[in-house]
Amino acid sequence: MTDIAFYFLSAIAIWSGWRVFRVDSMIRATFALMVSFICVGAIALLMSADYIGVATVFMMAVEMMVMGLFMVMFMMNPAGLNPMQMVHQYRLSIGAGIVAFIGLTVAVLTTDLPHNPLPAGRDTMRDLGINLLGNSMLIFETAGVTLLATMLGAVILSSRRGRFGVSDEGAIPPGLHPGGTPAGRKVEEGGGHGGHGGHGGHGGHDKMTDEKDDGQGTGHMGHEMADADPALSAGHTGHGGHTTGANPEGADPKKPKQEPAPDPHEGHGTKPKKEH
Amino acid sequence: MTTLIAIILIFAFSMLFTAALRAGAAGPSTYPQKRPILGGSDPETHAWQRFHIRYYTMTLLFVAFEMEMMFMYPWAVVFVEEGPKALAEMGMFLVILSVGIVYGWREGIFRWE
Amino acid sequence: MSVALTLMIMLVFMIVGMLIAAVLDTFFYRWLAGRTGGSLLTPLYAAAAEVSRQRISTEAPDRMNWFLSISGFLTLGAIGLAVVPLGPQSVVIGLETSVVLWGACESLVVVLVFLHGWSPNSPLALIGAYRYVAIGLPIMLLSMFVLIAAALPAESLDLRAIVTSQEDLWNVIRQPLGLPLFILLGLSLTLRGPLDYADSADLAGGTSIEDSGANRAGWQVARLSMLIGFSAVAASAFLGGYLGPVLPGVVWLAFKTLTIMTVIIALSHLLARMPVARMLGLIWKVLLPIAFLDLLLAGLVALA
Amino acid sequence: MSWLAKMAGLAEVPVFVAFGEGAPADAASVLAKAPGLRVVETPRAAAILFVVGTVPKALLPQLHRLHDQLPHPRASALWHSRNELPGATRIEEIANISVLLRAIHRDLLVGSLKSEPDFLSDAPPNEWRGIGPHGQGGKGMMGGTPYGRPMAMTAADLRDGLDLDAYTADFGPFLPMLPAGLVLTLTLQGDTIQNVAVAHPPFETQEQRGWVLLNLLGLPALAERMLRATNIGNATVKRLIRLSGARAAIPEGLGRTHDGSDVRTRFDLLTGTSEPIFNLHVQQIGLDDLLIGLEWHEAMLVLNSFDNASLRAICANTSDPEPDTMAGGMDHGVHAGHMS
Repeated sequence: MTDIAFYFLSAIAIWSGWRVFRVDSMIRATFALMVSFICVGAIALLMSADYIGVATVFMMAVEMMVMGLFMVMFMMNPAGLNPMQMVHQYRLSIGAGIVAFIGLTVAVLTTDLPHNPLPAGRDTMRDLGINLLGNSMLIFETAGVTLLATMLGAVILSSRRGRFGVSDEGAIPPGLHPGGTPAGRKVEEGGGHGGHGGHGGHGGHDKMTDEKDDGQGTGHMGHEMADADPALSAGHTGHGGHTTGANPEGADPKKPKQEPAPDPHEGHGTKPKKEH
Repeated sequence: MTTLIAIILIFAFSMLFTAALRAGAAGPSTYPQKRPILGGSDPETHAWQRFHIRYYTMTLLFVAFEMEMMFMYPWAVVFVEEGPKALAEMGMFLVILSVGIVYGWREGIFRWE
Repeated sequence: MSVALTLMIMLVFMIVGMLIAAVLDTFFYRWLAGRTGGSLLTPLYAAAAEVSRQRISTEAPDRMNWFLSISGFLTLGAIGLAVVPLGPQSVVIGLETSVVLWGACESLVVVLVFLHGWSPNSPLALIGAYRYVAIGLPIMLLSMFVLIAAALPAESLDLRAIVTSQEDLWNVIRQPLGLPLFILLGLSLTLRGPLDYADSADLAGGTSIEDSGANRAGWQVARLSMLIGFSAVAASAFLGGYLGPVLPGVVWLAFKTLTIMTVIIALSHLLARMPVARMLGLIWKVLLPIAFLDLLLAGLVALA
Repeated sequence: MSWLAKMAGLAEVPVFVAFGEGAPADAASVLAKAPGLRVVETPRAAAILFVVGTVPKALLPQLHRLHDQLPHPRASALWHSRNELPGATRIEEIANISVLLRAIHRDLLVGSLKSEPDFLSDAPPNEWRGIGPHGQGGKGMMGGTPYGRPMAMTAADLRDGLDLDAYTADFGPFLPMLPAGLVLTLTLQGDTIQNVAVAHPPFETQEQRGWVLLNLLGLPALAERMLRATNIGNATVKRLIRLSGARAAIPEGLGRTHDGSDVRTRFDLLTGTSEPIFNLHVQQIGLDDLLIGLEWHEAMLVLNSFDNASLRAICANTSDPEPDTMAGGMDHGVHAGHMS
């Protein structure tokens, strides 16, 4: 019975994990991943790791929710109304997938896994708590400091009103002497829109005029991802940014040419699905 | 195991119920019916968009805080047993994290940016 | 008692509870609005009328998630009730960590309400969905703090143990800040009154603006199920659940659930809702420190 | 399924009200008092479209679209209206409203009255079937008209400068939270208003809209009580409003005009909880000054805090959007985005 449940849950976990890369909608991808995690949590329940299992569901629901918010916020075509290819660098990713699979399989098969079944009715929660307050106390408190650092980092990187003023203007580095001109590069004119000043090559802020054009006109995506939240882009494993203006069709000749920017996400773009 | 079975049963029952509600009056929707509600006006574009959330910094702070809460559950179980030591330790932990909240407050992340 | 029997009792509890909740809601609304006459069974009739109307889909909706959001919300309310012990030996989900499981349900509610607003591809529904997340996420912290505080004297995260730990004194007296904070969460989970940021009037119905026919009926039923599930959990964590003299445990639980439910319904009609940015600030700057205080007091009381 | 129809027939009739010009000032209160009716906030929940007053010619396409958004079985009714709607029942007397609408609802449910067909033809807004490589009408990532409509495109935001999608659409004239007749062309990023233009001003009416504010603050029961009360400063209503904390829920300084009044003070006035202590004057202020930079809920509160004459003056003051609206928007944002 437990075996059946295990295989059933594993199958759903793998299937929904695969769906993450096949669906077009960011929201579906996000929550497919959540379903996958929920199944893993349920498997942990089967293994009498109650707390780990339920906590996985708890955490993943929240985290996928937040990830979904950011995915929709920064991804082109977030609802997948036009089908697209979630996987980029196709050959490389297949290769990487195979290598990772073989590596993990070998690791699992060759490791001498400990075998000490828990006596029934053992209160694992209590053990965990005692450990947190005993041997692992330093780890526990270090985690607190690490989380604090995470919070501060997230706030500093993504909040508009930062220590150096509003980030639109605050992106300017301070002068070498008090009140002096900003050190380093020149500031763009009309910096009121700025905030992505450091990422050069995003022409055409007069986009209001071509808002209704058919083309995509969305070459800024990668920049914003970097601007607003580098911390999170790490969470978007795999489908990070977009190429700038890599659309073969629908490019409007009237539009200011988008220069490909030297951008950390370049080459990671989600491309329109190939025509069959 | 019983937990899993119970949850799956409840979920299946809910799905059946929701599907059964739909069994009644059917009929496909026409295009004029499908138009999203804007009080009679016709939207130009789809509503799905790169939705500009105004509280994104808050969500990041929240995720970090949530992570911390996960440590508190096992702590609660042994609290009475360990006594003042547990109180002191968790107090320290919470104070460290409160610094994060106060910092966020100072930076104004609880506002609609 | 066997699990199957408990499951049956739970089902009856849920259905009767939903009916009573709907009637209570109608009654309270009418009383406050000064309206007289009319049957109190109106919500039942309204559901019948709703089911016999057409279910309209929008232009390019996410049909699967629309369906799942409704049935999932219903499920979560039912799971809330399932973790609640109906008597000393009878509970459907008897998990060592049932408080954490309920926490997982809370977080999934945010996901599902979001999906409900996302799926129809309609602007006002979308705004409701995103706005709900802004409040739905941080308000969960309050619930985690007060439930952890309730778990302290029980030395367990099992709702059964939390109920038995209240034999001498209910948590509502021992931890006076807990229940009010938890009820705020209930208002948010059931999308009601001052914390209804999803389905509110300024968005002409918010996430449910596009729901017609079966979808509308289903969503309302799901909201009611969450009201029952939440009230039962609150009654167990703070009012001693099934504990009580003479009468059988289930009856006591029903009474206490009804009490919590009445409070929530009354508050939802009586308290005004503030713009979302203000509420966000209020949660982080005022309510969260109060939750800290609740935990601290609970800790000191438990050690004393 | 006859028992279902029988039960459904006992239900309150869900009515969606579309206000036109010349609607009686007390129409909302009449409908609130009519037994067996329930005014709903979205046409999706309604069985009957109830047109009060005459919808002017310019807004007839909107009325037709609204009509078609109701689920079957549906019907429509006209009151104080010179509009022509095929199949609509014309109601002459107040006393008849409830009786007639309930009869229509029952007949619809048992099938003795045929549901009204669509006014508009069953065609997508843009042809999409079979167009493009995947047959959904789109091309590339963002191009084309997938499933009939194009996607929203990016524009700079006035608050934090992110270039995310701006959603521009007309809102109204039949949204319950907007004053009757008002059609706003809003540009939204997320739930924040980036730009506003008046596509159609509100109708002239003597209606008192204090109850709308209560409804927007999440107090529908109090709103109904206010509609039922004979005089605006009813003591019980006043006490309940004070108890609800409605005044404190409104952020201070929201929607402040030159005369120093804000939504709070105007709310007091509309709900009769204070005497008029200031003279409302709204020269030189437009909707763009008031709304740009506000979150949706706040914007709705501001919009409904004015009496009809002031709102019409404000709409007249609203400048037409110019091509460089974004630059203008930045300035407005400075004094509108004051909230904490």
